[in-house]
Amino acid sequence: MDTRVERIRSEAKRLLESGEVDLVIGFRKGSIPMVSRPWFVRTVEDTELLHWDGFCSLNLCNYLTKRKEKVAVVAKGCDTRSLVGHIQENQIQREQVLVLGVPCEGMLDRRALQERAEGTEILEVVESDGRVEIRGRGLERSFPRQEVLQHCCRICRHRNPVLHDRLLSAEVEEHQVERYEDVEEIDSQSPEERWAYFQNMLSPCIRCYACRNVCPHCYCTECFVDCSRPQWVGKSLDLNDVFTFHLFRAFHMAGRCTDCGSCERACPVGIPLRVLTRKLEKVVSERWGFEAGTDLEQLPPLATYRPDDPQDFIK
Amino acid sequence: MSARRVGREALKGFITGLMEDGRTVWGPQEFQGSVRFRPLKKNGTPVLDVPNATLSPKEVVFPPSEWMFLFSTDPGREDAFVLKEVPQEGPEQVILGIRPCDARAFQILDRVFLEQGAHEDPYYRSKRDRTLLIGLGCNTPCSTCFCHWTGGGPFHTEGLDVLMTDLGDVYLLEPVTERGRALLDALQLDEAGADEVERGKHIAEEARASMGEAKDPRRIKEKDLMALFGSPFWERAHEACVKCGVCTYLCPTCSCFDIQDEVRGACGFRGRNWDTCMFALTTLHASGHNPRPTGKERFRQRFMHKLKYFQDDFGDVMCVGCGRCVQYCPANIDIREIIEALSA
Amino acid sequence: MEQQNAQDWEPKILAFLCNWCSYAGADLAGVSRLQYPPNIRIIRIPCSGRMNPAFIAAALRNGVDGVLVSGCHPGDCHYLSGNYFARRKFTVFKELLEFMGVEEGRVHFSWVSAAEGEKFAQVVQEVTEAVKALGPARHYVKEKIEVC
Amino acid sequence: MEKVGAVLVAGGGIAGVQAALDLAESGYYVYLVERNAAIGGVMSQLDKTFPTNDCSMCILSPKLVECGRHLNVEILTLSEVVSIQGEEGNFQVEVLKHPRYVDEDKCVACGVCAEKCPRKVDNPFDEGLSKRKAIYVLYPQAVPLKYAIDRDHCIYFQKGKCRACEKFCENKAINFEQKEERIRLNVGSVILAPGFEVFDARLITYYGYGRFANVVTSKEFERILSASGPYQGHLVRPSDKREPERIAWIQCVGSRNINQCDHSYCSAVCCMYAIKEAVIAKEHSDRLLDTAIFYMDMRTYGKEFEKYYNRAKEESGVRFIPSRIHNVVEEPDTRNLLIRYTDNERQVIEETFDMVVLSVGLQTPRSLIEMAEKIGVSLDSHGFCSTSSFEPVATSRPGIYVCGAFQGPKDIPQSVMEASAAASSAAATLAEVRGTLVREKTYPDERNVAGEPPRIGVFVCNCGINIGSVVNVPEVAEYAATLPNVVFVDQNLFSCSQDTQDRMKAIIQEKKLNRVVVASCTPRTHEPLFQETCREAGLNKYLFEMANIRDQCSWVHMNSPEAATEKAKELVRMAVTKAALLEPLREVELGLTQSALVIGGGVAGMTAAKELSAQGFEVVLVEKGDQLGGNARFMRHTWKDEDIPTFLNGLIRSVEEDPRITVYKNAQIKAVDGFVGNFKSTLVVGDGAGEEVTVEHGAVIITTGARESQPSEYGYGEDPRIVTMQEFDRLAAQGDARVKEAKTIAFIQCVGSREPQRPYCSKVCCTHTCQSAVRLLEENPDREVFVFYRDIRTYGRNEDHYKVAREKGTLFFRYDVEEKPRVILEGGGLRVEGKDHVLGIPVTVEPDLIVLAAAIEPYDNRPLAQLYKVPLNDEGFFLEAHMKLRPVDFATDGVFLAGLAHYPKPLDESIAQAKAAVGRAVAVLATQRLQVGGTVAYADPTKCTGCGVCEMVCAYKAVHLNSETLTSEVNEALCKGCGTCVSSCRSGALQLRGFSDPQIFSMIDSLSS
Repeated sequence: MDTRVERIRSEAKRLLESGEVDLVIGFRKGSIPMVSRPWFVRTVEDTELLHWDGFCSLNLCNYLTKRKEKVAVVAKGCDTRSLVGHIQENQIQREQVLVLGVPCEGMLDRRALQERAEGTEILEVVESDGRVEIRGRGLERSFPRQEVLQHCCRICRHRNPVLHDRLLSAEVEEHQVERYEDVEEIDSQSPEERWAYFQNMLSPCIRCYACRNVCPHCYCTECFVDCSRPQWVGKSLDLNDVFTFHLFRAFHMAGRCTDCGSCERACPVGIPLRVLTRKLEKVVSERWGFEAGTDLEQLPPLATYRPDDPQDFIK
Repeated sequence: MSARRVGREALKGFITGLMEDGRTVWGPQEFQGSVRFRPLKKNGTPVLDVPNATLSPKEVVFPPSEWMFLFSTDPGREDAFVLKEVPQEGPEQVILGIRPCDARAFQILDRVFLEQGAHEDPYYRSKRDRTLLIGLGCNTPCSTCFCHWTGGGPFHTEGLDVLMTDLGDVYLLEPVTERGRALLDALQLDEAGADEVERGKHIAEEARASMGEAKDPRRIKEKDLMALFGSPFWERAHEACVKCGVCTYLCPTCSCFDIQDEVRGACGFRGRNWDTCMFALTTLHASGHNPRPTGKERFRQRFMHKLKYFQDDFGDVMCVGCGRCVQYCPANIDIREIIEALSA
Repeated sequence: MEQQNAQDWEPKILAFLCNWCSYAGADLAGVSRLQYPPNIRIIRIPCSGRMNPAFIAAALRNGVDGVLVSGCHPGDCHYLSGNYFARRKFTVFKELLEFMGVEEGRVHFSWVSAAEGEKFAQVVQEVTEAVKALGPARHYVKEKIEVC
Repeated sequence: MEKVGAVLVAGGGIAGVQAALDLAESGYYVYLVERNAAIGGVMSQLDKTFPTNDCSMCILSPKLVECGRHLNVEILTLSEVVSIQGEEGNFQVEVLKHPRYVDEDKCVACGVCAEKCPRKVDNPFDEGLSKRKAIYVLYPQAVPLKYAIDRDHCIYFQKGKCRACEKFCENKAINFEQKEERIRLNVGSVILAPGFEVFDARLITYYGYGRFANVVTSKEFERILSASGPYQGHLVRPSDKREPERIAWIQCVGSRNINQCDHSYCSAVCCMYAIKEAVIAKEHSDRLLDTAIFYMDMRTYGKEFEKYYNRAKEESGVRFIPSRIHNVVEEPDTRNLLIRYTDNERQVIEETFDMVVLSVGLQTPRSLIEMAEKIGVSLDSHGFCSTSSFEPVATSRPGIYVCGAFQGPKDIPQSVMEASAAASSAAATLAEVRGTLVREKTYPDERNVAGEPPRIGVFVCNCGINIGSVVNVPEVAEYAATLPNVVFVDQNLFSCSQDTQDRMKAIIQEKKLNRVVVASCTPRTHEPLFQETCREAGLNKYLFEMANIRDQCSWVHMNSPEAATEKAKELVRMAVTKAALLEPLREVELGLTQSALVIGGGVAGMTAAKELSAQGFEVVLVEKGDQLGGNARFMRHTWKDEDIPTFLNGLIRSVEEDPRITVYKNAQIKAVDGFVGNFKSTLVVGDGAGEEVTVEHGAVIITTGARESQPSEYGYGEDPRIVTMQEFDRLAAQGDARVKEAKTIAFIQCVGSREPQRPYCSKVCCTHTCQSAVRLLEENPDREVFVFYRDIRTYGRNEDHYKVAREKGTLFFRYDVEEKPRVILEGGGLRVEGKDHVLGIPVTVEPDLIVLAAAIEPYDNRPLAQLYKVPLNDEGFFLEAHMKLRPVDFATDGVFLAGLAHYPKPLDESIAQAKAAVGRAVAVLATQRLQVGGTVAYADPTKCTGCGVCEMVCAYKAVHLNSETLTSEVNEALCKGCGTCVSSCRSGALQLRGFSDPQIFSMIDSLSS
């Protein structure tokens, strides 16, 4: 068994037994292949189901918002960055949460794997030694892990937890990868092309709000699209309103999104939403040298300013 | 002999035939990153060799957004603020490649929208009446499929007008209803051979056999409503749920909607949009009170409605075992586990 | 025919001006009788810091062809720092809006002080010309509803 | 004699305006006497102000408007004080009021008169660089905004016919029959704030001013830079309106010069304004503008000045050339100007400039000197009002106070400070009659409109012909009548005239209007007037909205009347739409604790406490040490050679004996709760655990001082003969042999100041050194005194000390920061090695005593800053609300500062600042109740997610996260209504009353329909 799984279980056990925390949030194996499920552990028995594999991608920080009890959370690099945001935005107190940091080698892309199965349903995935093997009825294929990582993981620069109380395995090497190739490509297009691109991209949206609800940073009691006084965004599938929803969802993420990829994974109709949030990530980094969730002391970029901020666009 | 056959290569011609008389033919198609039922273009082909579409063809008869009335707000007009119905007529249509589970779901929707005595829904009625369902049996059901738990099966014909079976080189077409038979007759298709009908039966049996043991959600009907409602089970069951709308929007049986007015300039419309019990806003009262204040109540509502209230009212669960909610839930909430837990 | 219409067409531009500098600058343009194109409509807000980017989106969706937001020069904010925060918001919002396909030149920002009547008139002139060059708003406009 | 609760302020510049506002706010009736047709003074002519580069008019104009509108400020324009009889507490002032020839009550400043006036006159406001008409307003934002006739140039007065203005004035406001009036005013006190004039540069003939078109004064250059100036802010030179490429500034024109102008003093402001003008000129210029400043010493001694100077040098590339220019030669063809100077290598260099700006000094006008004599106020040898360091705003005549440049050359913040100080002093003498003459307005009860559907009345104004001649007003009115919720529409000739206001009031009542829209001019000037009318009609004043169809339609689209009319309709529609959503807003009245807390027991703190007590308020004075006195305990003489110990002992005694003052020594602030008017501060008194005392107070004045730093160079600490300034003073006072017997003394300036770690000038050292040098030489003329310096900064009248020090034989050696003098300890002797910058030769001095001018540095002010939520600057000094116009206020209401905690300064300035802080604090304390609310933000707790971004962006600490509920709360008393928190709130929990999202969205929506 993966030593990380053992470490997670034994830490969880110890923390619960000692009463250091009331709750441990981690993952258990999902009920279907290539999925894991958030697992809320309050008893020592339940620690046995704690699990870790290449499908633990859901951002568990999502479950920390406004918790009252003392809680330990299993967290990858991206989860801890969201946690930094959560602490800054008073959604949880630092003292209240004990971070079981898991250096992350990247999570696997379920859709990419399914595509490689060419129509056959994947019933089992085995990870070993930097390779991933998929199995199904009459199917048995294997790939280098790197090839089937989620996009957000392939371009991740913070695989190690930025904040942790325990580190459950050795830190992994960080890569200074190019993050914005697709963003730049869109940037290079004409407004017409860009408009068409996004209209097309957003046209399948059914406004199920999975992107919003799985995002740890979307914790508003009332989302602007749900606001009825004033109701300035229509609620139908009128593409203009859909566009407006995604425009402002991304705007609200400026300087906050940690590119954990939850939104994109959750989207049932496969919209590549992260291109919007990463565009803004690029803006805040280039303009103000800011990177979300990497420094507890640094104020979010829209909650601070420098008198000499760049303003070339202002007449 | 009533069964007909269409060679795989002749599918296009078959569809063209369906389109005659101005009929709209809906079929599963690639739509960005998903498979959705969309009207087929002339010479277009549906994607029939993938498992079920991401969204059920529920959207053909119950669109995510539809306008019901129009009105003017121009005080200078005599008919200012008078609601005018949006005309509901439209062409005859066929849903080609609907899976048996989704077809069964239409029957559930019918109960909600049509079989409520005086409260028939004209918008649904209009579309439903002019829609024929040509279903495609499921040769290899997925591991997430559990239609057999809910009274259906991979080749179940309830709700279909025609059942289509993929025999490899040939599609077998068997009429289920009179309308289906008439449609096939009109198209003057080749009759299927007895061996082909036999092969079809065999595939159906194999498919059914591959699905494993069924749990029976009907046992939940026997349970005490208040006991289920008050069960401590919900406390933990909902914890992982993020309360998004994926499960309900993808569900072929969910039928909640929200009515909204929207004004642009001096004109406006009253329309309805899909809604979901997962959203707090759905039950938020104007007073600010919300009878389902937390995720737990909303989560419970969804499953109690599907598995208990609907069964109590209509005899059946409001679930056809298509497995979409299981497959697409971001947090791996699995309705099958809920069924097991509630029926235990 | 269309050519004809295009020539007759006059853009509709909405401006949000902060009360203390830019609105005063617009007043000074008036007092000084500086002539500028009549396409602009002004909404007064207390401070550019009040500017919610949603107002820009709402204007464009409603068919406004161009938007101008103007406040006090950096350091001159009547409320000390409202314009600094506004500048950050505008930076992000403008980048995103244009990334998503709204043409550059639909939405403009300026700093105009209470003493810069001339600059205000000039900014309006520039904005009007820029919007005219783009033609009527097409992309982000909500479809009209017709009731017979 | 009975005291009178009114004060006369002579002079309507920034100092006079500030004094008037402070007094009116604290319960006195004020007559503001101004000799021009409008208030505003010199500041209204300036372009930008240093060191923040704020637009001068932008920051000034709100104060002018406030003054113009204040119920208890009566502005007398075109007026001058002739005589003052009586005594402190009860003066009779005779004021001569010149005729305006325009009835102020009737003039609505529509401007038709000036348009029709055929006579063009040099515009003195633009320093003669532009023209105006013989009937004029001083400047567009003038207060009062009323036209006046310039009798000397009016054709009618000169030739007996014309009267065009009268003919075209719709309001019949012109009155050629007006006569001079003599008014007698009975006041308790008088404040003189008459200002200054600039030196007449013609007198220095060798610079060619008046002969060479492109030699201008700095004041003219301000107008050239100004966007509302003669060239609309385009930087061009007068001769050919060409953009200059090279501009030179010549400093000390009419200052530090006894040859040509008999002005030995330094004008104190020219170095900074020249730098500012150079920097701004560069910003104005499209091309690479070359700017050179020729100076003797750069005197950037004020707060943030040195950094400004450095930025100008390093970032803007302004050249600074230490050279006194002997003459300017004009090249006849090009009208360029030739300047010759010697550089560092003593090479003679010739440079040609397109323009030369003369940095002219400040002086007291002759007329003022005569007036001073008439009213019995004595002046010093330079013609400035003479005051004592201990009473820096008191003139020689009791009850008459002074502020601004009449007291001595100074910049705006110092003038504003003194203005508040003078107001405070005047108020102190009249404390018992506070509130006796002020007027208070009463209003009918507000009608409750809750639940009523909107009933909107729209009043469309013609503004004479200002609107009506372009916009089709009847058409607009007809259109307005078709809009939803509009129940009444009317057209007015002049909406703002008194009779229309009366009619509007009647209509509001008669038609039961519950919302009012006026389509006329700008809300910035007229909204308060119409709101007042609403109030008088029993309507909440926030149920009012304006559409600006003059400044935004008729005046700017004169050639397209149809488009202007169309636009006017849309603006009216937008206003009506918003009006329907207006809600009555509540202004809450809060009670307040009428006492103050003063933190810091130095001279500033004690002065503040005494002054507060004199004004009748209880004070708690907190000192962290075990005795009062602060730095003054180590000082001997003021710069005017007054004896400090005697003054200090008297002050300490009077503080300790004052029944209204409670002194806590060994005490510190531990916790602070509350806000303006209602603070609750917890003190810990005594050592160790200490005793806790809770003080309730309405205002707080922070005077925590600063200290002399410990030098880390020049061998300090290695030899007892190397001492700091403060140590030198103490040794001298004690008669220590090190001083007494020293034959050769070396002073080294800027020790730790103007260095990267302390990039500011410590302000007091140069004067102190010069003064010490004079004393040392007076004691023993055989002594040798050497001063190693970077720039001698004996600003203002302190220049006298520098002059005398040189005359008595002190030798001054200028050094470069890259090439500092070195102190060498060798064989028991001291040696200072430096370089004579002028001669370029090495200098070696072997002194018996070395005095280091150690920098003044702040204490660690961070804890206090956090407690009272006030900011510090980069160096750790407290940062005031606005460096120019709010020098003793913090952005946080109710918190004020004075003394060295603000910045290094001499004793008299500390005292003035302390009095100023009291003046400002009393404006708060004297009001019985605080009016707060109205246009403020509010938070909806059901929507708030507690992310705290609102708290992070609020500059006023008005929003805070309740730690219990984790939702935001807005403190209406602190909120200024900017709405930054509102637009930063993602969840829509925050809204701004009067500018809410629904209201603004509705306007946007209405534009498209």
